[in-house]
Amino acid sequence: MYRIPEQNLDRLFSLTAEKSKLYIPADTAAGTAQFMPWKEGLKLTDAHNTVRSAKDFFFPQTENLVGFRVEGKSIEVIDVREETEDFVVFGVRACDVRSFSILDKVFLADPVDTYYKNRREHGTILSLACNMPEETCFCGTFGIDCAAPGGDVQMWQTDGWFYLEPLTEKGNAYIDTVSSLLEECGGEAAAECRRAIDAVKKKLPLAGLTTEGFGGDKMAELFDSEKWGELAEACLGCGTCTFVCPTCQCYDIRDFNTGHGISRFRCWDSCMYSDFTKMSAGQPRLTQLERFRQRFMHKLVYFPANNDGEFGCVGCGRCLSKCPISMNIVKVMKNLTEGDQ
Amino acid sequence: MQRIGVFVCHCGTNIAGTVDVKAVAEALKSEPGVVFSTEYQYMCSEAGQNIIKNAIREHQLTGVVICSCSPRMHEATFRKTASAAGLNPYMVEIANIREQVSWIHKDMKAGTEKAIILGRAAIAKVSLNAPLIPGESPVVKRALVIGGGIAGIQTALDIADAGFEVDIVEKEPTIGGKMTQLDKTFPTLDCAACILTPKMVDCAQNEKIRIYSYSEVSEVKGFVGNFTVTIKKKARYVDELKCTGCGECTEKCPQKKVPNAFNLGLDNRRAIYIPFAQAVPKVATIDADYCNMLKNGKCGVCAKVCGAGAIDYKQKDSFIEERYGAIVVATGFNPIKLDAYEEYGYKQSKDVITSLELERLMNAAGPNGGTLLRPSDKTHPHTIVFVQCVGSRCDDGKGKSYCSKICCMYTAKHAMLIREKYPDTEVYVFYIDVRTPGKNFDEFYRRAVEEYGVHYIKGMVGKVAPQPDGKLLVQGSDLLADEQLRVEADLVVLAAAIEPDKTARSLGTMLTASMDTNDFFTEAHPKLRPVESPTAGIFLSGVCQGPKDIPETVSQAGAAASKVIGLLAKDKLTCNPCVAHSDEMLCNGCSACEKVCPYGAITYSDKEFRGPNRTTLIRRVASVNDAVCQGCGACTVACPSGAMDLKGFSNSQIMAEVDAICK
Amino acid sequence: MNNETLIPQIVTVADVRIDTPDVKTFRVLTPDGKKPFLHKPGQCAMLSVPGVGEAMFSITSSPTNTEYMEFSIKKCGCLTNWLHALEVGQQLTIRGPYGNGFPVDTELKGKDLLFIAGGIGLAPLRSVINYCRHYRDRYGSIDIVYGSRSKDDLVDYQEIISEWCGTEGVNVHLTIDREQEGWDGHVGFVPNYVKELNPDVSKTVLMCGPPIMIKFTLAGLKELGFKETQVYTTMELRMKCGVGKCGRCNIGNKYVCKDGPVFRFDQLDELPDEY
Amino acid sequence: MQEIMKKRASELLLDGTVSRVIGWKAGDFVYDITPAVFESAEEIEKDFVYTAFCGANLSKYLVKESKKPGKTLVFLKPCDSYSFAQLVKEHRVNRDSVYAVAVECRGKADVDKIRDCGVKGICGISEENGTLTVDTVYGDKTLPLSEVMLEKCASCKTRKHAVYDELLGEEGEEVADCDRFGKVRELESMTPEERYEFWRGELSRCIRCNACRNVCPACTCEKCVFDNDNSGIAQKAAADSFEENMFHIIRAFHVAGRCTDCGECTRVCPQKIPLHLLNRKFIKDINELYGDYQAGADPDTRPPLTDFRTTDAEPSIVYRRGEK
Amino acid sequence: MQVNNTEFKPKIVAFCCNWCSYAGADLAGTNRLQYPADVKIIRVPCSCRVNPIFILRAFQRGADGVILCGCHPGDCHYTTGNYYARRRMTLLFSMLDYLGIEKERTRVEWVSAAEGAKFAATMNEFVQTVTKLGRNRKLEDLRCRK
Repeated sequence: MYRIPEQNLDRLFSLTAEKSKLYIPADTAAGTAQFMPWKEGLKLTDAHNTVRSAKDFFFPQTENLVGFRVEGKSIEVIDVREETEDFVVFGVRACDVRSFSILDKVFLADPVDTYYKNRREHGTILSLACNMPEETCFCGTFGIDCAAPGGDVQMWQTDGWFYLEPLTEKGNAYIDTVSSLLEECGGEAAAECRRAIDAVKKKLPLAGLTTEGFGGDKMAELFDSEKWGELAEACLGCGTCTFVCPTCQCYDIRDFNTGHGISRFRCWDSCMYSDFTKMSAGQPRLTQLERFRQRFMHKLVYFPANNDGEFGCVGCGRCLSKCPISMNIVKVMKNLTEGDQ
Repeated sequence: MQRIGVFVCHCGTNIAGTVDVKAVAEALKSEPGVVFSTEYQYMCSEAGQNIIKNAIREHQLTGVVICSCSPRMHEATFRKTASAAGLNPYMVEIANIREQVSWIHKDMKAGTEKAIILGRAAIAKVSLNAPLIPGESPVVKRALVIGGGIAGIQTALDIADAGFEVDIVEKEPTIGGKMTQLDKTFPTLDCAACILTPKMVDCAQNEKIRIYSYSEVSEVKGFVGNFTVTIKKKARYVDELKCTGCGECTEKCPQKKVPNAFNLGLDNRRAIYIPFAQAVPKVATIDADYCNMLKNGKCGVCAKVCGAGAIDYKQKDSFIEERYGAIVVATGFNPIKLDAYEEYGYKQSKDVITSLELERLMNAAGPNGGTLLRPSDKTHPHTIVFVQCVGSRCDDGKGKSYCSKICCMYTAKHAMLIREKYPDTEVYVFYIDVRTPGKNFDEFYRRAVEEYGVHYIKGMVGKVAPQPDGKLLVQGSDLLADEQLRVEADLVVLAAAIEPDKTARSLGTMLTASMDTNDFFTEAHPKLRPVESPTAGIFLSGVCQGPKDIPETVSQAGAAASKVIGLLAKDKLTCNPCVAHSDEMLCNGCSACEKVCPYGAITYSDKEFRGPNRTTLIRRVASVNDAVCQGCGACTVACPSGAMDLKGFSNSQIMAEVDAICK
Repeated sequence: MNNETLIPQIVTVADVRIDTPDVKTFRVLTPDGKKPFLHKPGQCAMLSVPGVGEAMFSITSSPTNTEYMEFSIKKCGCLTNWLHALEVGQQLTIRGPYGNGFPVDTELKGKDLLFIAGGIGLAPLRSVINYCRHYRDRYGSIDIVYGSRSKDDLVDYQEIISEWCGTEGVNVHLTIDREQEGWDGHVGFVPNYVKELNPDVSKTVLMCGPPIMIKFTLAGLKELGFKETQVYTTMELRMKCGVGKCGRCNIGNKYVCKDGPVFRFDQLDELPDEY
Repeated sequence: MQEIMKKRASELLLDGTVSRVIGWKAGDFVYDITPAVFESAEEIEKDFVYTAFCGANLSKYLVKESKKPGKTLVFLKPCDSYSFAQLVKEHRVNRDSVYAVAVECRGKADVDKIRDCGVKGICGISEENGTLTVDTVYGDKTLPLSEVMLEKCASCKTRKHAVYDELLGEEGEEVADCDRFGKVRELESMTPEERYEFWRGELSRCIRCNACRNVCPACTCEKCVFDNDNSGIAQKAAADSFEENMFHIIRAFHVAGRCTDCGECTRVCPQKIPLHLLNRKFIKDINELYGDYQAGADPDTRPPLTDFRTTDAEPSIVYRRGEK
Repeated sequence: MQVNNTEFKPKIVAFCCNWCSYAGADLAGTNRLQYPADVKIIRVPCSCRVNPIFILRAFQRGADGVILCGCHPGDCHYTTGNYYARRRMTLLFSMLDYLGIEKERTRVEWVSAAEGAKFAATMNEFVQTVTKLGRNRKLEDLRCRK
């Protein structure tokens, strides 16, 4: 365990940024928090969490996959991939840290997505325990402990100090690069902080939410539930939940004619969009009901079915606070299991 | 994937002088879709056209780009060329490298570069062209003239003369319109009835002309060449076929206190009436508002005296549906109501009258048998004041902003006639300007001033105050003398502005013919197509299009007729294939396109669509009538969903051109 | 850098064959004249024209064909329209192979096979049929029931007549929807024809065709005593990545591009009814 | 108010006047209210709410619901009623199958603004006489409603409804001192560089989730041009700043003259982009150049972009702007 | 971005209505009135055919200026087209200005078929204005940059 006083945070940032790119959650002009590349003077946000999740670091909203040069009948393939620089992300919450392992299960499964892998290998995650979780937080439901957030280095902020505990090799390597600013210490303060957080966690309104009734074995009964209609009724079919979600990873591959070539890029897509599965021959998910159901079934049933029971949600609560119509996974879970209790 | 041929024209040295045509042809060869590219001295020459035709056949071209002069010059030529070689003519695009390149740029390098870019844009466009086939629609060989005034009469006679059938719909019991109420006409002072009534009779006797009098248009459907019109024949309670127009009934009718509309209420007529002696058709009409029999079932005198048995109290409005190829609007005008002009005392004094009322007072068939007497006490007026521009050129909101055009001349006419007939009468004319642009018009006005001693005073009348002694105190200013004037007049005549007939607005809506804010019909082009409405198949005749005098009206009527004849002479109309088209799957039914269409080419209907899970959805969708659409594209931009697109200039085509140019 | 599955390779169209009014078969080769990659019968590949689109197509040539790869493609959208207009020599991009393919070396081995296809549905089966013909001794009898709207709409008609019909132990049963001049074969819909043929219930069925045909044929087969575990089909859904990541082709927890496109009907039964 | 509405909705459902009711449904945290369709008095009794957090404009749901058999009751706040009227005007909603109930509104609260006041872990909120009492995981707090209102309510233009079949509560007045163009004017008075920086700062946060579009009662296209691959301008996640600009400019242009300024776009934006400033710019320009126009205010007038005067200002008026 | 030392040549897209302005451009050509080759004309039936999308598209693809020419108000071949175009473009330009994009990059000019000289003068002036502004960076799509 290491520690650094809060007032030295800027020096930590500055030293980190000397070695690699550093991102910290900071406030935008509109007061929303967002990961930004650190530069002199940028301050860590007071907000609990960022609007966009940290998945952007490994799975950005758009990225070029490949280029083509077309001339007459012939085509030339241009590999546009570049080696990623090392980067450090400071202050990732436990929920987002867990989301990386969920994304790993998709992108690192055979065949490996090299774009993702490349970024993943170059990123070091410094997580930060949640001293003041929001009412929308329910990471505990999925067995995530926001008092021990994980990542390459996990951190606690308490009594004017940041406590750092490296968990991985990358974490140790990071600690080495900034060791000049750190002092070694015992784990008592962090343990005290963890206890305090544990006490808060119990008070959270969603503390009692469980995954009972969901999982890979509940496919048929949940799929056929009559409640989907009512739940999906008001859904606007926008992609807000998907795009703020740290685990949503559906994407689209599109071609863009730049005038001097074709750029093939991928971009986030949303299963909530009406054209997501539309093809010239037909549309398997005809109404918003099917699309809405797909998203939640995927997180609560299909994903666990394929991944040893691990759910595709990390309880970050972003969809709870951002859905334009306040429909979200918690309401879905409660509603679907309403009769069971 | 198209197979595109590129043909670069040298135009002698016109193009080749500043553009390296060989380099252009070579550069365009490698554009996507191009399978053939060549250049030649004169592409428009027969030899040049043969090169194109041969290439189309040899290389199975599906699109042709010609880099040459302006498409305004030879687009039609090259389309015909393509057509002759079996290629759809709309698969031809022109890159204008003469007017837009060689003639304006001196630098060979820059010119060549630009020519290549323009060629590329044309190739990009033609790659997205689709073969277009102009539609055809049949023409119903019958015209409808709405309004039976001098404009309508003249139009109908000219159309009938060319051998086409024509119907006149007139809302009054007789045709003839405003001109029947006039006494003499300027600048020749010949009697209006003498020149008009023969034409009315011609109409009645012409077997190609059908007159629907006392009738109105109640519905119009269809489009150019193919209108279906519903005409409402108002009940006149007299069988037109039986009535001989003997007039017996109009003399025996006990209801004598009906204001005579023909004389503008200056005298009375009976409840059953024939408007005037030369009415066409000369058929009696019962005024249901006054007829005792119709109001309370007591009377029946006319039926008793009618030898022909033509009276039918049970007659109802009837509706006739008829098909027409063309419609002429000749709805004419009315003087505006002067109630708002309190300062002129029109409502307060019977001796303040309008010019049209003066026409009746002076007319031999008028209330006083042609003797000019004051309406109030039937005495001879010795001082008469004319006030010009009452409600014309007026920005105060009470009147009209435009010039009514005819008032200057008819006032000069009135003044002159009065001075001639009653030399002891002093005549004053208050005017803003005297406008006399017309053949013999200024001479006419000068005669009024110089020969007849009419007092023309530049200035406006501030107030007309009725005096206890029956005189009218006219207060006005003389701007030239810069003094206030007070004239004690016996009669004041107001030159009321004229406005389009009240029926025009609703008719315009029915015809989807556009109108200006004053309810005058708009012409398709103010200079070049003055007698056509922008709505195809609708033509304009007379004052409904804007104020004009009789000679102008008659010439416009003739012009409208010739346009109608030109249309009816065709068996089929070929439609411009570059028209808008609505994709029903994308259409929201919001009506934005309909609102901006100047031709009324867009209609909406509820259609059934397949919804999810075997449901049926009913959606309101737009459709474009190819025969009516002129292809301006206003709708395509009004449409937010992109459902409206324009064939030949589609969104994707224009964007492809943009892309090619900006590349 | 690692080999990335989303980066395609180039192939050149070496031959275009017109099969039916709306189906063409494209033969593709790498620029140096080779077959682009090895595949199993029933697998697919992503073909694309850069700037126009990319889509998944069944590889219709047999894996036993070592010279080239073929795709039979029906004209039905933007990309396929474009493909139908192209000329020999045009280059395309290809990536794959994707999907599981038919279990030709395991579950199907030694079985009597009944192929049922409708319309363009023959395309994915063609590769299996030719594979089985090539390794004729590994399988029992082969019956092929193939139907289309009309004679002209029968894909690969020439190959069926000249090669399949001549292979020993292969019985071809053709049918068209409506009577047609110059057709003396069977007339009627595929499901009914299957019932008429009354195949032995020991056969293993491989089926592909329009959804309506699959639905009724399956019902018919069940009536005849077939079990769902005996019937295989191959599916088509919208795909983008081809590797089970982009998230659009899943039915329940299965990705058609990765876990499919070949499914046994008992497997499909366990999945939500969303295809 | 809520009880009156529940009673009336139940009555109308029971007597068969309406077949369904579009209203707001309670959530878990008081503020997370969801629009919902209620089909029985029991459902109304159980879940219907009308509180300071019922900001959602329900009119857009009528595009779908009004096509169902029977009448649909919809509760409309004053601003919502304009959206409704505009939808009727554009034939998107069948007026005859809607029973519009106007409800009074004194402004709705924005939970994000409450959070911006430093409130964390909200468990419950109660409102009394314009004061909100917030119960949080970390203790209670009180806030005046007026300080945490949604942007659209803070700049409310009118508390009077455009159209309705029945009114519950009291009809309000136009807000005389509403200065909804204040921020637009402020931007206009900046230099182009400042404006550019401002908008890049705002729009660069856009994640193209389409929430603004999908919630917008003017964006009811069967298929949006941005979703239509054949339109040539289809785009999903914005690839760069151009696409962000393009999407927002074209969207604002497509709703220009039709936008009733209901403020939903700004309310739902997860990134708090002040999208209403784009729409209000168009509204302000239209008012200044072509005469005051309020979309949805009356059924007959032509929307400004499908209308013209021969005396309209030339585009060069923009060119001259800023020249003193 | 490579450094380009040669003189900046703007890309200008001119949308011209078929009936007046395109004819005016032809007349400019017939009279040999010079204007820079940077101007490329796209023929449209009427100024009201020009969708704001086209204008943004041009900027996306690297245009530095876009000008729309139509018949003088009142002279539209289709009677009312340019009146709609006038409103649309006024509002669009105002919005672009509001977003901080140089308003001088966009223009509407009414050019009749007889005004060849005006056409050439307008283009000369517009090219000059845009050249002064330099390259359009605020509304370009970086992907389209060469």
